[in-house]
Formats: sequence, structure tokens, C-alpha cells
Amino acid sequence: MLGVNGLKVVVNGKEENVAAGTTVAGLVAARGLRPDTVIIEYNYGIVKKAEWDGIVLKENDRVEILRFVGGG
Amino acid sequence: MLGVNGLKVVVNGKEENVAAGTTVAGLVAARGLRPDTVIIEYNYGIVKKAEWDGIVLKENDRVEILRFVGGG
Amino acid sequence: MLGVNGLKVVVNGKEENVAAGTTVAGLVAARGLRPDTVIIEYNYGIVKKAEWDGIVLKENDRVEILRFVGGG
Amino acid sequence: MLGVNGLKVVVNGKEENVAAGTTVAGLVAARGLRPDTVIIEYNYGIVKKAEWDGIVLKENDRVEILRFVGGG
Amino acid sequence: MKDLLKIGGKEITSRLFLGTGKFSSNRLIPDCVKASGAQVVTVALRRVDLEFEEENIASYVPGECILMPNTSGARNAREAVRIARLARAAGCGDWVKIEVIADNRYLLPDNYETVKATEILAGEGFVVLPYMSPDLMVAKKLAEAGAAAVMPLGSPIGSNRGLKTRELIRILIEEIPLPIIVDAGLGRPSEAAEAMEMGAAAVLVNTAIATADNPVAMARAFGLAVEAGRLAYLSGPGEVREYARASSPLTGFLRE
Amino acid sequence: MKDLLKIGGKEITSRLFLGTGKFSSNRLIPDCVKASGAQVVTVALRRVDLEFEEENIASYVPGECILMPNTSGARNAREAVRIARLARAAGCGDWVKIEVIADNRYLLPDNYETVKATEILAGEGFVVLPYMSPDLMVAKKLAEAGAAAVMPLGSPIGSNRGLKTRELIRILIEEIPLPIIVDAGLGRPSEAAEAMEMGAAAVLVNTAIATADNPVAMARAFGLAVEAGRLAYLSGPGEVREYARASSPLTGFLRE
Amino acid sequence: MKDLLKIGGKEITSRLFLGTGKFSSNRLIPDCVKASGAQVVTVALRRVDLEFEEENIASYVPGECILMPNTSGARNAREAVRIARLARAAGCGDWVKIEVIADNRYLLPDNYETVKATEILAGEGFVVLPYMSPDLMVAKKLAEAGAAAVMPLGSPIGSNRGLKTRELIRILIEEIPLPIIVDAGLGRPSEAAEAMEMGAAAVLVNTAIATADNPVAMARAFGLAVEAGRLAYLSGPGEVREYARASSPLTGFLRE
Amino acid sequence: MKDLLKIGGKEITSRLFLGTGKFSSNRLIPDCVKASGAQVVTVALRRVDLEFEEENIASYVPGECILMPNTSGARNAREAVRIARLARAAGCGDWVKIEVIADNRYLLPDNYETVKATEILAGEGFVVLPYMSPDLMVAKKLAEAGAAAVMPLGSPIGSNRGLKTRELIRILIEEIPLPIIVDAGLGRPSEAAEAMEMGAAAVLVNTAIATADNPVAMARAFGLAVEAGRLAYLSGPGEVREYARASSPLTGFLRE
Repeated sequence: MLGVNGLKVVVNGKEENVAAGTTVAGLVAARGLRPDTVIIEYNYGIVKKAEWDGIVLKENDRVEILRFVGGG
Repeated sequence: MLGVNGLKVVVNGKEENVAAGTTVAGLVAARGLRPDTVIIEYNYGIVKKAEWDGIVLKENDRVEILRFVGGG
Repeated sequence: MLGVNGLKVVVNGKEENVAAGTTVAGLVAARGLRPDTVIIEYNYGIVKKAEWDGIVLKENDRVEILRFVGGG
Repeated sequence: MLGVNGLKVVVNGKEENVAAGTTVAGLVAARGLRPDTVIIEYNYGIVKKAEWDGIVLKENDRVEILRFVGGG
Repeated sequence: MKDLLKIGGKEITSRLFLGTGKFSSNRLIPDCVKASGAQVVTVALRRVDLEFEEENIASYVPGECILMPNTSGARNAREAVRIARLARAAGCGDWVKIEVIADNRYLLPDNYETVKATEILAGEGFVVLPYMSPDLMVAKKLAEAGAAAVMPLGSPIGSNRGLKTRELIRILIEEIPLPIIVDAGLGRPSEAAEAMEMGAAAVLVNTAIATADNPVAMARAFGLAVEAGRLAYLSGPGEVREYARASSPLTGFLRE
Repeated sequence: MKDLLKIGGKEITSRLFLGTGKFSSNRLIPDCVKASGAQVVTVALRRVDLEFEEENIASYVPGECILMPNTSGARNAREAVRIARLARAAGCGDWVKIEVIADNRYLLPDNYETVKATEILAGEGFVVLPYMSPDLMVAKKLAEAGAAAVMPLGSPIGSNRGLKTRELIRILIEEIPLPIIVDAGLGRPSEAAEAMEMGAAAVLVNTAIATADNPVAMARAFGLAVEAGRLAYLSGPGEVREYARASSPLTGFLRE
Repeated sequence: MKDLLKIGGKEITSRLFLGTGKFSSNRLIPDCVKASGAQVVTVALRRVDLEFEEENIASYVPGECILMPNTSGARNAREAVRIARLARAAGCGDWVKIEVIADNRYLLPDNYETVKATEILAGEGFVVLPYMSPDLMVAKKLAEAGAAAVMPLGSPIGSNRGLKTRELIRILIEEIPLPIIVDAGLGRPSEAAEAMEMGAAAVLVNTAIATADNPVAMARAFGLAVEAGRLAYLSGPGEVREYARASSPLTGFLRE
Repeated sequence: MKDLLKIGGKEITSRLFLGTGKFSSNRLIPDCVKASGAQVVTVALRRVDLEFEEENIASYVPGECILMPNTSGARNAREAVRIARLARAAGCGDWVKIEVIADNRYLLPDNYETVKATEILAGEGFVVLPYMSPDLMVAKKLAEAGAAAVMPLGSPIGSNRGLKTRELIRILIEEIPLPIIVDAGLGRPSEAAEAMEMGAAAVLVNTAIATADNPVAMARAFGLAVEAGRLAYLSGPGEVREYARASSPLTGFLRE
């Protein structure tokens, strides 16, 4: 169910509601993640840290917040 | 060297001269091959024994005379 | 504890008391064993069936009653 | 063939004639072998370098002159 | 109840397929087929060589056998399809062993082209048995493409090196819902028996039989070994143990 | 010309010897003997256990078989000799499998005591087949001691681990002028076939057959595999190659 | 003269590549990198899991190492390409291990999709090291597609089963003009040494080290074994003989 | 805490013993000892050959090494004892490798005579390391006779055939409370590493190093491999599995 001036985005495959005006940087900060430890894909495109502040989320945006983990 | 009323065909990948009017059946017979032991491909199409008599070779026709051999 | 006119023998490694006069044949019969299915060693010597009747057990005799079983 | 005042000994399995009075030390020296590189067995007994001078060969003595070589 | 191998609507009792190449004389073939019990026999298609009089191999294969022409000589799917169609047109039946080889040293197959050829020929109603380099995902693609069975190599063709790819074949047998037929490289009956014990549906043997000093006896040996391996597979072998387990009783010992 | 195995004056056609231990029911034994084709069958000697009624195993072994009692339970030569003499006196014939074991975990034989027992019993006219840990010098001593054959283990008794000692057995086959019979550890028909391909004169199998889900079918499987391996040995197998060798002709390809 | 492995313009001295998965604690990673001497280290890319606080694996890998992200999780070429691009954008450098897996039981790769992804990424300037099921023709296609090396599996990922595919890998080493790096399945240092003795250019190990009781000591063990195998390969080993060859002189024996 | 091998009161850090036979030049020996790290070095005793000037091998072995003369040339216990006594009298120390061989093709030892010689020499205070054909009961007798270690062969001397007797050696390691040192036949570092991973206390190598194109590099390779195998044995390797186990996480995949 959608809040009055909130909007629906998909983060890591799950639907979420965020306040209007939320930026990618805000999304990361809200999760308590250190920017230098994560990688952001925004609507299937890669966005560098420098751009995070400038990207204001729109309805139905898709964001992937990724990180390197141990692997073989 | 090409005879006056002869023509050039390719049999098993090699150019040959045959007399005008030569049929597939004739080509096989001329080689002393028993029809029931060989398989004919004429211009990349398969032709059954019954058709051999009716096929008169034309310039540049391609004929493959094949046979089953031991194989694994 | 030893009976008045009994005597002590060792059968298949176990001490037993048998009545005086007991023969090897009697020992086998008393166990309900078919003579043709067992092999008897008497005081470390082999005795054939024919001899069983003639052997009267003495104090401290050693008798082995053996049989063929499955083996690899 | 045996010299007048020579005698027959067996060295490393081969018969040899040596002059009477020859010592083990002399036998080694005669072969140009450095004493510290060889081992002597005299009549099946081990003899140390110190003893070589004192051992005068007798008829039919057996001497083994050995050395360490590469081995696995 | 009989243990039958069903492929392409046929019910086969012998799980040894026989190749007919490299025999010192074709006259040996009927005896080898008989001695081995083989019911599926492979042949190849070649241009007639007028230099020396060749014989028609088919005439040496007992009529009751299923003739399975291979596409040897094909370097890609297109050539394999051309050969398969010619063979069928020649009245050889619907079976075909797809063999697409571009490598001339180890004669290893091209799995990609083999999948393509399988798709085309299965679509035309052929009973397709593709020879392949053992690879699980390729075997799955061959199954989707309509293969009637999958034929992974045990080792390079004619090398007699045996079941070197057992690890990958073990996985194919476990994961692929088609008969797995070990083709190529088996050099000894014991190797054929092992393949069958692992659950292979059949094996195809040529060189090991054709080049033996006594091909007919070797054909019989492989026939027996394949049957032995299959029986063992069906008989539920006992488990392999680290320690010994006495075969004679451990009680009732004769002692002082 | 028949391929016969000659031991102790007997001519044997089947090179699979069968052990009778560990069958879920003795009733299976006659069928397994028949299915395997075995002509030499081993049994053990034990004290009668009056607790439960036992059967006489001999009655389950077809009369035409050669009964070969083993000396299981013996921990040294003296005990082995005692058991062998009792068995023969019981009318079991002259054959005996010497088995002297002091180790209870891997049931590995004592080669020293085995040589001693072999010498004594061969001297008494027994046909002696000693079970041994594969060792060339010991096999030579067994031959000098009068053994009729030598029976090295493939792996520990009843372990089904197979032909783990192939390197040492290969050498015995090459160097010892007696029949080499692989005894113990063979768990699969393919392993029995391999032993025969190497030139073993025969194999002795018990656990792998007796403990299979279907012992009769497994007995048949081993019988076939042993015959296959022997035939292959006699048929002159082709050489093993590093590279491939085409089984179909490399000429006359259908091309553009 | 140093024996260097040249890949993607880099000169590497250690031929052991290390995976970072499955360690009980990431704190072990720096010590294992040090103990093994590894210079190329793999990592994976995953969605952040907010449930529990994760660490950034990269911070545990010494800065001088070449970080090689894998594309694990990708089920086809498209997904592999997407992951590779993200990893590079994250500043991970140009190296990528392509891993395309659709099979979930044996985790065997899809060679077809792997070739496709290799072609695309090599075209974008990546240094592409594709993980593959050993197959000669596929390896040739990977070479044409621009792979910097080829990484065939020794046995299924994490199985510790060892070098089961040695026959096919032997052929890749012989026929493919690229470094062959054995990836997956190696469970013991001896297996890594054998791969190197065969001529592999390097090996990639993860599970065998990460799941050992003492990962750091095992990392060192693999590092030593890889160096040993490489040295042996370069030192021209003596030939393998059927018979013995005395190591001590056969003359000059002390005798009567 | 250091991992030391204790034999005859000595504490040895290197588990690779080196033989000195068959080197193209004795000048290579010091470098090979150094490169391999070997602390125990074997030599043989022979009659001086006056034909050509020989060198004293001992002068090529670094002084800090333990010199272990072998009894090669001995055909029975008596001859072995004679050689051992001479060697000790020559100031070679108390260590001796007993080697009693009557077979000239495979150079396989006579275990009986070896036990006899071990008993006599151990009684005289020698540190006795007997070379033997792997046999559990013989190893037990050697232990009773006072052997300091037991040295089973991996395959025939100088054959480079490797660890062919692993099944019997595995059992010796498990059952015998003495150091098991694999002697003879190891041809590749990977084989030495495998022996150590199995729990062997050490290995003795000669031919594989002495006959390599580059003996010094090969000596180093064996030294590293032995250390790697020992470390792996001490590090608790993970178990071998039938199926795969992902090394990268199976969650958090990047998906649509």
C-alpha cells in the first residue's frame, strides 16, 4: 500500500516505498551502508558514487545494491 | 581435352569428360559397378536407382558415386 | 562337580561330565548329530566313523566334533 | 706363477702374488690409494687404519679393499 | 522379465554395438557379429574408389542387424546432415550415429555442431545417436534436440586407453534421462564391463576387436564382458569397505 | 583346442573359484555354483555348534565340484596343518587352501607360516593352494615348497576394494611358473576380468557374490567376466596409444 | 631467468590462484594469501544482505594482488556480462573469471554460453579467464573468442575429488596455445602438483584450503606443491620403466 | 612447535631422504642435498676398482648429514650383516639401510632375510631401516626385531612407476607403530606428496632426482612436495564428496 507522497521502487528485487525526493545516496545512507563498500546499479546501468547524489528516485525505478563477497 | 560432342561433369570431385547423352545409369555401368552396391547423389540431390536411366548428364553436373564401407 | 561313576572329558574345548563307558559314537548320538555330517578328532588324532564304537572315553580325553561350514 | 720368496693372497676376490713381508698398509700404498678413502677387511675381520702397518700378509690371506660409492 | 534396451522403437537385447572399420578382412565381420552377439552395427559412407575393387560392407552384416551409418568425414552439421540423408535414402534405415570431427590428432568431436545436426535430423524422423565429448550441459541439449541416446567417448577413438572419462560419464548416467552409450576408446573387456557396472546402457566397440590378433575371440570376450557388467549393475553389488570382512565364520575355531 | 587350467592333476575349464561363506541361505549355493560355472568350491571347518542346528555345507555343493577346504582359523603353520589333515581325513580330497591369519583387522596372511605349512602339506601329498600377501620372493619360496598355485590377494578379504595390488600381481604372473590365482578383495566382475586380462590363471570370489542383492545373477556375472578376461588375454589385444586412430577410413570423404 | 606466467599483460610468479569463498572467517584470508603466495585472488558479487552486517571482502585481500571477480550466479552469457561490467565499474580491474552454471547438483558450466560471454567481454577489453568443462573444440573456440587462458575443471566444484579429467586436460595442454589453468575439484596438494607436472600453467584452489582444519597451513601446502610440480615439469623427469633399474652400482659386490 | 621426525635418537626436520646413486657427476650431489634439504643420505659399499680412479662419495656429502650406508649387493642376511659392520667400522655411524635382494629383474627384496638381518644388527646397536616389500605381518616382525623404521617400496627400484602399492602402504601406516618411509619407485614429486598426505613419515628418492635433466631443480621439487604433503597431512584436509559444493555463496544472486 502506497503512502500519499511516497513512491514505489524495487531494491535488490524487492518492492519498497520511499519518500519522494529520495536519492540513491539517501537510499544507501538509510541502510547504514558505507558508500565505499557497495556498488550501485540503477535501472540496469552502472552509476558511480559521484552520481548518487544527483539521482532522485522515480516511481518503479530498479536499484541493485551490491557488494563483493568471498567466492571461488 | 574436350571431345567435339562431349561434355564436362564432376564425378566424386574430379572433372571428367563424358559423351553427350550419357545417363547416370550409364556412368555407373561404365565403371563396372553393380547398381545395388552404390549410392548416387546428383547435383546435391539423392536419386533412386529407378531414376538413373532417366537422368541425362548436362555440362557441369555434379555426381557423387558412394558406397558403404567399414566404419566405427 | 563330578558324579560318582562319571568322568570328565573336554569336548570342543569345554569340560563335560559323561557316564563311564560312554563311547565316541555315544557322544555324537547324545547330541543328536548325524554321524555322516560330522568329523571327530580324538586326543589330537583323527578317528574314522568305523572306529567310533570301539573308543570308550577315559578321564581327561579331548574330543573335537567338527563340521564343514561355508567359507571362502 | 709364484716367485721364490713371494706369496699368494686373495685381494678383492682375485689371487695375487705379493712379496714376503708385504703389510696391509703396503698393499694399499702399492695401489696408490689414499688410506682415508678406503676400508680394509682382513680375513673377514675389520681392521682399523692404525693396525695396517702391523699386519704382515701370510699365504692365502684374504683382503678386501673397499670404498663408499653412490647408492640409493 | 527380459532386460531390453529400447531405442528408436526397437528392443535390443545385446548391449554391445559393433563398429566395422579396420578389420584385416571383411570376411571376419559376420563371425565377429555372431561371436559378440551385436545387433547394432555401424558403417561409414565413402566415395567409390575405382583404383581397387571394393566390396559392399553391408553384404557382410547379417540381415537381422540394425545398420547404423555414421557421419564420419563430416566437419560440421551441414555435412553430417547431407551424409545422414544419403545413407537413409540408400535404404539403410533411420538410425544414424552423428560424428562431427574437425580435430585430426585426437579426433575429438565438435559438440556444438553435433547438437545442431541432432536437432535437424531428429526433426526429419531419424533415430539419432550423437557421439560427443562428455559434457553434462551438452548432453541436456542433445536430449532436448531429440537424441535417442547419448554417446560420450571413454578416450580418443582407437586409442585403447579405456574409460578415462569415467567421472564425467558417471554424471551423465546420473543426470540424463536417455541411454548413455560409451563410444570410443574402450580397449579391454574389463573396461567395457566397468562402464556397464556404472550404469551405461551400452558400449560401442570397434578398434579393440578389429585390431586384436584374434578378432572373433575378442568379439566374444567383449560380448561376455558387457553382459557381465550389465548383470552386475542389475544385481546390486555389495558396498566397498575400508577394512576386511571375513568370508569364513569367525567362531567355532579349532583350538587347544 | 580347449583352454584348460591344470592343477593337481585335474583339468579345470572354469577359471572362477567360488567361496561358500556369508550366503544369506545355503540354499543359494547350488544355484550360484551353476550360474557361475565354478568347478572349485571352498569350504571351512568349524566346531559343531549345538546351540542351533547347522547344516552340512558339503551337501549343498554339487558332487562334480572339487571341494577345497580352507584352513581359516589357523594362526600358524601347525594349526593350518592340523585342519588340513582333518579335512582330508573327512574324505574332502587332497586340495587345501592354506590361510594363516594373525591380523584381525585386515585379515592379511602370514607369509612365513604359510610357506612352512605349504612345505609340510605338499610333502604329505596335498594339492596346496596358499593364500598370500603378494611378494615375489615368497611366491618363489612357495613354488619351491611345492605349492600347486599361488593365491595373492587383490585387496583385503571381503572389502570389495578390487585389484589394488595389480603392480605386484603383474610381477608374480611374469616371474612365477605356477598358476597365479587372485584371491580376496575382488568386488566387481570388471575387476575379475582385468585380473584375467593380466594373465591370472583364475580368480577366487566369495563376498562379492554372496552379499550381492541377487547372488545368483552376480555369480553368473563373475563367470562371464572371468571368461571374457581370459579370452581377451588369449586374443592378443591391440596396443594402447597416446593419440587417436580413426576407425572409419580417412579417405574418400564426401566433399564439395 | 625467472619462470613467469604472463596473462593479460601481467607477469605472475605464483601459479596458485586462490578463491575466497567458504572461509570460516574472512580474517583467515590475508594469512592464506600470504602463506600460499597467491597473487591472483577471486571474489564474487552479490546483493547486499541487510539482515546481517557483511564485510567488504576486498578489504581482506592484500592490495598487491590481482582481484579476479567471478560471474557466479550467472545462468547465461547475458547475466555473466552484466556481472562482469558491474565488477569492473566498481574498480575491480579488467580481470574476470567467467562462470556460467545452470546445473545445480554438479555445478558444471555451460560451455556454449561461456564462449558467448568470452567473446563479448574480450571485445570490451576484459582479461577473460573462462571456467569450462574440458572439451578440446570448446577450448579452441574460447581461444578464438579472445580468452586469456582456459580453466577446465578437474572435478566438480568443491568436491575435493581431484584431477579426474586428466585425460582431457592432458589434451588441452598439448593442443591449446593458451595457459591451461585447472580450476575446481583439486582437494590435495599432490593433485595440484600432478596438474603442474602435466604442464598446466596454474591451478585455482578454494574449497580444499578454506575448509581444511588449518586453512593457513593448507594454503602453504598448496603453494609448495604447485611450485614443486612446476619445477618438476621444467626439470625433465626421467622416463617411467616397466622393470627396475638399480640405484646402487651392480658391480664390485663384496663376495666370498 | 616444530614437526620433527625422531629416528635413532636423532631429530630430523626434512622428511626427504636422498640416495646418491646414478648421478652423471658426483659434483651434483652437494647441490642436490642443499636444494632438497635432505638430512639423511644413502651410500653403498663396493670393492675398489683399480681400473679407473674412483672418488670417495662421502666427501661429496655435507658433514651435517646423517650418512646411511645401504647393504646393496647382499643376497642374504649374512652378507647384509657383514656389509653393515664394515660400514660402521669405517666410521659411517650407526645407521644402516638393509637391502637384501636376490631377484635381479625387479630388484624386489627378500623379506625373510631382511627380518633376520634386522634382528642381528638391531641387537648390535645399529639404527636399522629395512627396505621391504609391503606386507603387514613382516612389518610387525621388523618392529619386534628392533627396526627403527620400515621402508616399503612404492614400486620397483628406479622404475619411476610411483606409489603403486598405496593400498598396502595405507595399511602399514595405520597398523605399525613405527615411521613408515616409502622407498623406491617414486618418480614424480606429486607421488611423494601423496605418500606424505597418506601419513608416511618420510620418503627416500634417488633415481627420479639423479636421472632428471636438471637434478638440482628436481631435488628442490621433491623437497617442496614432501613438505607440502606433510603439511597437508597435518592440516586436516576436507572430505571428498560425490557432489559439488559451491565455493561462492548460493544466495543474493543479481537477478531481474
